[in-house]
Formats: sequence, structure tokens, C-alpha cells
Amino acid sequence: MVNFGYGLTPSSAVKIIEGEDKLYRKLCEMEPDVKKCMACGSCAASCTAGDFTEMNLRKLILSLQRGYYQQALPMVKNCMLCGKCNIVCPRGINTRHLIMSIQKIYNL
Amino acid sequence: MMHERVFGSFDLFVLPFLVGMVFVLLFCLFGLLRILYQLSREERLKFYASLLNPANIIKNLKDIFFDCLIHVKLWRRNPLLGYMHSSIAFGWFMLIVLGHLETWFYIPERMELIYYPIFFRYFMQVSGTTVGGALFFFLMDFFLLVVLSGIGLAVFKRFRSRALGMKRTTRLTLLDYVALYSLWLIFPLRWIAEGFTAGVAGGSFMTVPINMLLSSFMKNPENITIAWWAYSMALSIFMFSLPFTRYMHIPTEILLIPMRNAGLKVRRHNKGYALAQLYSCPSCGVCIDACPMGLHRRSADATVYMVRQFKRANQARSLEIAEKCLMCQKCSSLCPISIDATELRLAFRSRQKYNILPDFQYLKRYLALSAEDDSAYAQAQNGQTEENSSGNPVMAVVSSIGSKVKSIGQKIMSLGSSSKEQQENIGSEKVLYYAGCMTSLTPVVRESVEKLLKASGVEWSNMDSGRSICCGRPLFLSGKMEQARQLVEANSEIIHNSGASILLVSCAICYRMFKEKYSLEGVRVMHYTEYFNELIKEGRLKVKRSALKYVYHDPCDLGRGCGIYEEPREAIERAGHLVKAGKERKESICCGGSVGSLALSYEERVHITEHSLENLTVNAPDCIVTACPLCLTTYAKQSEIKVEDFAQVLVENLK
Amino acid sequence: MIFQGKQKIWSEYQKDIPEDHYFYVRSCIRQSFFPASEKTFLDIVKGELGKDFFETPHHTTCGGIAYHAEAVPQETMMTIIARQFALMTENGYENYVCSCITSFGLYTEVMEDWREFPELEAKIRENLWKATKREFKVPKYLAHASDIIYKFRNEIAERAKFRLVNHKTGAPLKVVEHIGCHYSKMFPSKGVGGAEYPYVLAGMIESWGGEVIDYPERRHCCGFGFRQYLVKANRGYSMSNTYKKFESMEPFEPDMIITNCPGCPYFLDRWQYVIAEQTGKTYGKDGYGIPVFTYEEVAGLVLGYDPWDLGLQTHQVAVEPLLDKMGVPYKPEEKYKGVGGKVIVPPEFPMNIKCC
Amino acid sequence: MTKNVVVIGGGASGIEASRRLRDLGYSPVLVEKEDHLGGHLASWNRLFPQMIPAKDILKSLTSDMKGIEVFLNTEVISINRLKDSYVVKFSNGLSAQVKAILITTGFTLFPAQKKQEYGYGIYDRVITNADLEAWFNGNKDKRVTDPQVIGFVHCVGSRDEKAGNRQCSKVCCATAVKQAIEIKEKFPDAVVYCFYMDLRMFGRGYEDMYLKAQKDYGIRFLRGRVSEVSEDINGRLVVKADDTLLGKPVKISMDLLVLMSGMIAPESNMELSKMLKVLPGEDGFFSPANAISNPTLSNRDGVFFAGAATGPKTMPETLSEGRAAALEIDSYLKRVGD
Repeated sequence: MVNFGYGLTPSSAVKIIEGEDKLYRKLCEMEPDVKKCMACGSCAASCTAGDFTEMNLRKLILSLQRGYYQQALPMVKNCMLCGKCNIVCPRGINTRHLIMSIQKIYNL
Repeated sequence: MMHERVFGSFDLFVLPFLVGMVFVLLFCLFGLLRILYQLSREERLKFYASLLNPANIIKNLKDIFFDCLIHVKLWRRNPLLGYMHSSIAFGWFMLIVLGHLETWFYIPERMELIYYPIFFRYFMQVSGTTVGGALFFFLMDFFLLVVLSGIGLAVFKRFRSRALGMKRTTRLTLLDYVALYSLWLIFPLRWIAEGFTAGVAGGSFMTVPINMLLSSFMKNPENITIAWWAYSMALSIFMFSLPFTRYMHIPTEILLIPMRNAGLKVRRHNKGYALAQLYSCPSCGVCIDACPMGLHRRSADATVYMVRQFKRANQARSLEIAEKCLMCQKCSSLCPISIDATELRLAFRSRQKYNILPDFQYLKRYLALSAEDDSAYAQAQNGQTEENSSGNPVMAVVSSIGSKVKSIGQKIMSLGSSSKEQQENIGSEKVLYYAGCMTSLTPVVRESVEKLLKASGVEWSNMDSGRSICCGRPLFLSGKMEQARQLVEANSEIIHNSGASILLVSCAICYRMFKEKYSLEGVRVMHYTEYFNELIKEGRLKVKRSALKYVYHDPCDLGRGCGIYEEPREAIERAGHLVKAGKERKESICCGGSVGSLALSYEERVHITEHSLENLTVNAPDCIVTACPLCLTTYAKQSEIKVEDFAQVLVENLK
Repeated sequence: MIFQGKQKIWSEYQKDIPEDHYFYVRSCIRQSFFPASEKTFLDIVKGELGKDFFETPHHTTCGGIAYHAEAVPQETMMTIIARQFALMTENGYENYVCSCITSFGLYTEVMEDWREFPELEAKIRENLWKATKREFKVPKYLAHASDIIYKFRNEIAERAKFRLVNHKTGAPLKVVEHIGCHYSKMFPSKGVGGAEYPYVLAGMIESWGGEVIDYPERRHCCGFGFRQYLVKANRGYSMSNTYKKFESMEPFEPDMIITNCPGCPYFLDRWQYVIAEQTGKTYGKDGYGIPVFTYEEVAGLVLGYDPWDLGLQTHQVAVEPLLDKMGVPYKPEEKYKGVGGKVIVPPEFPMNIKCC
Repeated sequence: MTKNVVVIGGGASGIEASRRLRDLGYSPVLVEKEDHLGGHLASWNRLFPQMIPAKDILKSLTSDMKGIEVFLNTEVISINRLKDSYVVKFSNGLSAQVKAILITTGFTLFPAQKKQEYGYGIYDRVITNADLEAWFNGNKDKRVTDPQVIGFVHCVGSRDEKAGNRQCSKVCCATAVKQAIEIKEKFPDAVVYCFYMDLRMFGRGYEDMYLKAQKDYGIRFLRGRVSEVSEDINGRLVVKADDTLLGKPVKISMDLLVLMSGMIAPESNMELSKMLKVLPGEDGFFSPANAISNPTLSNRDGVFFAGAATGPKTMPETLSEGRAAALEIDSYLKRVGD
């Protein structure tokens, strides 16, 4: 192969393909409340780990829902499970248990 | 005056009892070996060593006597309930002991037959005319009466449990019912059997009248054997069902008590010491009423059911029960057996498999930055450089925290050495204040604490006014011990670097974590209720007494968790009138917001909070006071009356 | 796909294209990219169709490249264009036809600007007068050269020696049409068929027997993007856009691509080579690429011009498989011979993409 | 004839106003250009958030039309103003002299084909909200055949200056959520997306409907306007949008795309406004003299508005404006004297 000094850059577009969200469907079975998320971002704004890292539960939920999570998933390692997000969530989602379930069924 | 009535000291009817007894003994032996095998080497050695320690032996015997036979804890809870349990347990125990004494007294060569003391009346004819004989007859009948009265109460409790202080009782399994009814039958049958025999073998005030009554219409001597058969059968059924029912607690508790006194801890939820705990649960159901989750409906998640599911190894239900619990510890503090319900749940939680585990390596960078900043700070102090250590805004934020911590550290170091020795009052010690994650959602707590610190003129600094690290308790409660340890390490470093000698904590959850899981040498961890109460006593903080009526809620981790009940009350008493809650101290009801529960839904929590508030407001207080930010937010959302933080109350009543 | 729906849109976007008498301006870069195309165009419209086309050697660039690269201000660009118009006016024409899509977009933009802001036009007139003592009239009609071929597509079809069909089976060829971004994306009403479904090339393909392929990324830019290609560090980005188009059209197995812009055929053609050399991927059959043509080249082929006279040997992707399919005769040995049979050394052949 | 009032437009508010006028003792003339009464209500299936069948509402509205002169298939040809009355000529050859005219001309749906990038009328699987309601009503539509992935595009032709409508059409968000729920009921295994810019769940019970859509029906809400739609080789739609909350462009293959065409002013408003000399607003809807204190009053004596003639409205709002207009006309006629 020839090196031209430049190459193809991967597309930034997320291609959402049905069936690739199998894990998300499993997550919905374990955590039906995840479907209630309206992406308000309260969780991310109050996040203790978010002060140090990229941790952002709102983004994570969306990425999982879209079935495109490889980039976002590592952030779940940063969570200290302190539970602040649990308190601020206006839809009463049990965010801590949700995070633990994500840690259970997804693989990095 | 005495002779053996039955030739060969044997009758076929003893067989059911004998087989049952042998079965139980073998089962217990096997179970004992299994539990011992499951212990780790160190645990086993620790256990054996404790069995040789004379002080321990005495304690074990004392505990066994008071807990297993007398059921002191139940007496304290409800005398009738206590009497019911101790009458059956102690009465039966005495019947067995007396049976053996009688055998030993009259015919010691028969002691080797297991069944003989049990069916002594059948085999032996003893004259009641001697003092000894009359005494035995009397005592046997007396304790039979005691047991029968207990059984009567037990039957009564089946229908009216409230009369014995229990709103709800345990849902029993089919086998439990078999065992229960056979247990109930044992003593009336014994009464009848001994009554039949009383004519020839003698008896006392219980058995003789029965004999008269029976012989008035039943002449056939065959009836005697039938009655003894029935008695033996009832015993046998009870023995055979015992290992598979709650009655297994009778033998297991005798093992549990020395194990606990040896200082063993729960490691796996169903192995070793934990298994002894599981089998010691009598399914009495005290935990059902205790559990705040079961207030509005019959809870299937109480500890008694957890024990049952753990024993059955039902993974799905076990997980559900283990994850739902608020870890408020009310059940274990009321449990007559003191089963470590939270420890068992925690052990189960920690066995969960995760593909992705948290990792807080990133905190190292944060700590390194703080340290780096320390040296920059030192340089600045020496006038070598005026510049900030870095132009990076993130670094700047970190450094502001770092330098603050460091500066206090240095000041404390300079003062510390001279004054530390003769320090008598805590007011002159240097304080590092840790507010915790939850407090950032209740800024009034931090604000009030800072006001109090300023008012009392102590030297203090903030550990987490910028960004902060969680104390680790939520991780610990979710079973992620190793990850919690990482946070403990990070926080410990920050605390030690500060040089403070008191770590002041306003969050009950954090406080318990710092108390139990941190080893902060040279630093005294104090909850702000302790600390400010002390300052008031020392006269550094002056509060006036308002006319308001306060009720104090004991946060689970502070009260049951760390045993702090008096300090907050003392302080509040000085600021106003303290009224009582419906249930308080050890029996206080969790606010429902606990981080201990992993799976409880918001809707379920709302019900718990509602009930908890009802309990707090029975004496019409003007204000609910709590000493935990999580209780504060939880109550504030639902309470109709004012909810305030402990520090807030003091600030409002500062002189 | 509902064809009637498209027809309805096409009927809404028809533009007036004059019958005859055109003033023609060439493209700066097509001369070197596809040297025979503009000559073929003039041959067809003048020779075959007998139209009056006027050219002047005095015309210059429209200034588009400099303007889009923000190297010259708007007024400068407008004055350059005013001079072009003056040349047209001086020679007695009022129908302006340009070969370049960038120019077409720019002329359209300038004329719209002047219509909205007459004071701007007045200022440019003054500028031009001060600089060159020339005067101009705004063209009555502005057309892109592809509009002209579109207008006479049926006449060309009548004279066709070859059609866009597989000459053995009679099946229509599958043709991808690619429209230059500046043709109608800025002013949909100024292009034949509008911006969403431009008809200018599709009309030619239909007339000449081919079948238009509508693939998901049909709207996407070829990837040229001026500064994306011109700066080497950005070239990967330029190529990635081309790659996106090819990945999208690949399942449709197109036989050829027709374009109407200077840059597009160049990049759709050359990037196929780079992609093949970098990743080994080719999009045609049997290791070939998909041949890319200008509309003039295709018109020439249809009319039976010699492929090598059309300059098809300057393409990177080999055209021979397509010529074979259409049944166009060609002499392989003549491919690399210059004017008058002069032997030109054949180029070095790439590794991964077949070039006969 | 003096007790007559002409009501132009036989939709929900026109019918309701006519009935109330009749109850107040007038003899209203209700003019409808279509061959049936009910306007858009007649073609809708169910109404949010209680999912009440539109049929039932229309039935109860038209149950008692005694005393109302209804002209179907009729348009207004001209209106001449006399001293204190209007002479209205109808296309059926009749005319009326009245002191009050009520305009209830409602709205039309934005023609979705104008947003060419969505390919309505070109791609096989793109339909509009109205098409979907028709399908719910039992009309056959081969575009709706066992879809696996379904998308709802909010704000089609609304909040879109280039499409000529800056205004929000108000009800489409709730309609989209309603329709998403309904179609999920028909195709429980389908994945349903809603592409929204803002979710305007302004009414009572609307937020509950949104929550239900998420929680019980698993409908996925994606914040971002669909930019373009194309067909792949299998005829499936390829929908492109920017997932603004994730900060990433997304591309989704779909089997059905429903365009939420917004409410726009009918073109006939222009002619009517010329005849009556009441100017419509920039958006083509009529402008009341004071939109807050009384939206039924125009700036001309004897001309009144009700319903969506003055902008997008929900059904209950439309009906109450019809009633309000009837009262307003009554007090006006009493004031000027019959």
C-alpha cells in the first residue's frame, strides 16, 4: 500500500442499525426506568466524578440507546456511585442502580 | 418404692423418637463440620482459641442461657412475647434436664439410652411419697405447665399477634407448619401419656387429675401404649422436620454465640459463619415490623425472607432482596439473635460480577497536582517566585484547594508541637471540615457549619469547598470494596497532608465511613453533632433557648451505625424544646433516602419517607431536625412542617 | 421511489435557455484536467447543431477561486465579472454561457446581488469604467454549458451512433449523475430541476438511453472543497468525502459517473486511484474503477467521436470496459499516441486498480 | 334576514359558534367549501391526550343543527359593506345581508412536498401526519407495511423561515407523541424515533403522555432536525440528523417516516381579507385587534374571528373561541340594534 501522507478519516456520523442495540434492550429489561430519561442533564451537572473526568450520565444513556457507545462507555469507570444524580433526577430514575447494571452487562 | 416397670427397658414406641433424634444429631454434626470446614484457617484458629479462653467460656454460657433459653431481648420488646418464648424454650429445657436428673438419680445405668430420660415415666415406677420423688413429680408437672402455657400463648398469637407486640408475623412454609403443629402437639400428648401412666407410675398436680379423668371412662391398658406412641410420633415428626425448618435455629444458635464471641465476621453470604447466622434465624418476624420497606404493604424483602432465599440459593430473589435494603440496620438492632442482616447483604452484593469495574486512577493525578502545588506554595512563601504554578485554569482550581490545605497544615504544624500536649479542650484544635457530596445539594448545611465554626473562633479549613472526592461509603455499600479502598486512600492522603487533628464531618454517611473504614492516625473523626455539643459545653459556642418544639431524627448511620444518640439531643435541648418521636433512637425509622439501597425505586422511597415523617410528627413539633444532608433533602421534599439541619438550628439560636 | 413525484418537481424547476447566439467563456482548470471537453462541446454545438457560439481570447478567470479562498474582496471579483460582461456586450451578445460551475454559481450570485442592491451594480460600473473605460450590460440569459447540452439532448439523441446501453443485451447502463455544488444548491431556481433533484444531467442520461441511479449520498459534495484539497494536511478529509459517496453508490453497481463541474470528475476519478492504493478497495468490476466522465465526453461518445480524441486516455480510471459494454470501437494501441500519431510514453500503472 | 349571521368555515369552531348563535336566537348561515362539515376534525382519528375519537366529538357537534342554514360546497364570492351591514354573495347564487360575519376559516396543513429534502411524494415510505390519521381511520396505505423502524419528523414547515413559516404550529409535538404511541400499539416490535427540536408539551396531561411514550412504549426521542432523507438500494429510507444532545450526526435506516406537517394559514385568507379589509398578519393568519383581551374581535365592526383562523390552536381552544365569538356577536348586535 502506498503512503500518500494523508489518508481516510473515519466518518463522525453514527450509523444506527437495528439489532445493534441488543444490550440496550437488555438494559431496558433490567432497568425499565432508563427509558424515562429526558436528557435534562441534571445528573451530569451534579456529578462528583464529572469534576475530574468526562463522566456524563446523560451522554452515556444516549450513546447506549443509539447502540454507539464504544467511545462513551469507558466513562462509566469513573463513577464513585455517590448517588447525587439519584437525588437530582427529576424523573426519579435510580441512576446508581442503572450505572451498576451498565457495568454488569456492557463490556469495554 | 421404685422399680422398672418394663422388662428390657425397651418398647417399640420409642423407635420413632430414637430414629428422629439420631437423625437430628447426625444432621447437626454434619452441619457443624461443614461450617467449620468453610471457615478460613485464621477464622478456625481464632474460634478454637476462643473456646479455650475461660472468660469467653463464661460469656458463651451466659449468652446461651440468656439468649437461647430466656430470650431476654424479646422480654424487653414485649413481656408476653418474651414469656411465650422463654416458657417453651426454658420449660422444655428443664423437662429434658429433669428427665435426665431423674434417670441419673434413680437408675444411672440407663443414662446411656438416649430415649430413656424422655420416656422415664413409662419405664419407671417411682413413689411420690419420698421428698425427692414428690419434688421430681412436682417439678416435672410444673415445667410441663409452663410449657403448655407458652404453647397456649403461641396458639393465641396465631390469631392475635398484636397482643404480643407484633403487627405482622412471618409467612411460614409448609414444613414450618408441620414442625409447628407437631411441636404444639408434643406437650399435650406428653401430658396425656404421662396422665395415663400416672396411675401406676405416679404423678403430680398436672398428671394425676388427668389420670383420674381418663381412667373414669377408659379402662383398656392398651391406651397407655397408644398415648406414648402418639407422643413419640409427635417428637419424631418434629425432629425430622427440624433441619428443614426454622427450628434449626435451636441447635445452630448454640454454635453461633461462641462464634460471634470469638469475633468472627461475615465474609461470604452463605458460607461458614454466615451459614451459622442463616440457620440461627428463628423466623420470628421481628424484622418484618422493623423494616421500613414493609410499612405500607406486607414486605417480602424483610431479613427473614432474605435468610430463607439465601438458604435456598435462589439467586434472583436473593439479589433483589439484597439490593433493595436501605441498610438502616433496624432489623439487626432489634433481632433477638442479632443476625448481621446488613453484613449478609453486603457480602451478597460484593459477590456480584461486573464486566466494568470503577477505577479511580485519575485521582492520583489530582493528588499529584495538589502536591506539586504544595511545593509551588512553599516557593512562593520563600519569595522565590510570585507566579502561579501553572497557567492552566484547571491546575489553578486544584492548586487553590491544595494551597489552602497546605497552608493550614503548616500553621498547624508550627503551633501543634508546643500546644498539643496540654490541649484539654477540642476548641483549640485545628479542624478540617469535610462536607461530603450530598451536602452540595443542601448548601444550608455547609453555610451553617461555617457560621458556627466562625462563631466559635476555631481554626479550620475546608477539605472539599472546590471539587471533592466521595468518602467511599456508597461504593462500599454497593459491594465494591476494592474501589472504595481507592477512595479511602485518596482522601486519607488529603487529610494527612492537611495536618489537622480533627476531621469534622457533617454527613452521617461519611462519618460512619471515616470512623469504620479509615485509619487516620493522629486525626480524630468527629461528627458535627459531637463537635458542636462539645463546643457548647466548653462555652465556645453560646446558644439561647428558643420556644420552638423540635423533634430529632436519628440518621441510621449516625444512630444505629455509630451509636450517637445523646450529643445531638443535648445540643438541641439547649436551643429549644425537644419532643419525642413515635419511635426513636435504636428504633428510629429510616428517612427513605438512604444510599444503602441500590434497587429501591423512587415511588417506594416516597412511601417510606411518608411513614417516617408520620412517626416524627406524633408530638406536633414545630420543626424536624436531622443531622444528615440526605435525610434533610429527603424530608424537605415531602414534609409539611419545617425541616432543618442540626447546624442550622444552632445558628438560628446563636447568642 | 415514485418517479412521478420527481417529474413534478422537475416541472416546477424549468429555466429559460435561449435557442441560439451565445457568448462562451471557458473554465480555468478544465483546460488541463479534461482538455478535450470544451473543444468537444464547441464541436457539437457549432458543428453538429450549427449554433452561433462566440469566444474571445480576452476573457479571463471569473475570480471564483480567489474569491472562495477569501484572497480577493467581493468588489474585485465583481469588477472582473463586469469586464467579462463588457466583452459580451461589446461583441453584441446577451446570452452568456460558462463552462465552469464555480463561475456559474458566482455569476448567478453577482447578478442576484445587483438585482437586490442596484447601488452595488452602479459602483461596479464606475469601477470598471475607471479601470478599463468599458461598459457592460447584464446578460439577458445566463446558462451553464450543461444547460445547453441538456436543451439539445434530444437532438443529440437523434444523431446518436451509440446509446448508453449494453450493446449486447440492450439493457440501459446504470449511470450516476453528479452535479457540481454551485450549480443549484445556492439558487435552486437557477438550475434545471432545482437543488434537491437536479434534472440537467438526468435528462441527458434518460435521452441517451441510460438509467439514472439515485443513491443515498447523491447530494454529497465530491470532496474537492477548494481549501480541503489545496492544503495537503486536509486532503484526507477531501478524500474521505469521495469515499463516502463511493461506499454509498457501490451497492447499485453503477457503470459510469457523469458530472458537470470542473473539480468533480477530477476528484471522483483520481481519488479512486488513491483509495485503491491505500486500502486496496476498487469500486468497478474485476478490479477496475467506475469511469467518470464530463457530460461533453459522454455526448461525444454518443455521437461516435473517437474516444482518444475525447481525451479519455487522460482519465485515471480505465474507460475501456465501458466502451466495450457500449460497443464503442477503439484502438488500444492508439491510446497513448499524441497528435499525428506521435508516440507518448505510457504512464506508470498503479498497483491495486486495473488500468488495462 | 337581519337576524342572520354569516359564519365562514364549517370546521369545529364554525359549527360550535353557529350552534351557540342559534341558541341565542339568531339564524346563522354556515358556509363550507367542502362537501362535509367538520374541517380537519373530520379526517382525524383520535385527539390527544385522552385519545378521544374525533368522530365522537364531531358527532356531538353536528348532532343538532336545527335552525342553522348550512351551505356545503359553497364559497364566498364577494362581500360588500353597506352602512352598518354586509352583503355576502355565495357561489351557490344566494346572498345574505348581515350585520355580523364570523371568520372560522381555520388552517391548512403545510404541503410536505415543499420540503423536498424529505422526499414526500418521491420516496415510497414517507407519509404525513394526515396520511397516518387516515390510515388509523382505516384507509389502506401501502406505504405503511410492517415497518421495523419508524421516524417522526417534528416541525415540518414550521419554525422554518425558508419554508415561509416562522411560527410554531403548537400542536404537532403532542400530535407526534400521540401518533408515535398509536403506531407503536399497531407495531409493537418497531423502533420508533421522534426527531424534535424542542418538545412543547404545554397542556395538561401532555407531559404525562410524553412520559408514557418513553416509559411504556419505549419511543426514542432524538433532539435534532432531520436534514435529509434518501433511499438505499433496498428502498429503505436513510435518514440523516444531528443528535444535538450527543453532539454527533446520526444516520438511521427506516421503513416509515412520518412528517409532522404544521398548521399554516389557508391561501384563501388573502382574498377574504381583501373583501373585508382586515389585514392578515405576516404569517397569513388573521390578527385580532387585541390578541390578549379578546381574540375574537377584529379591527372592523361586525367582523369576528374564532378558532385557528387566528393561529394554530388545539381543539378545546378552538371550541371555546367559537363559543366566545357567539357571545361577542350577540352583545355587538344588541349594541348596534338589529
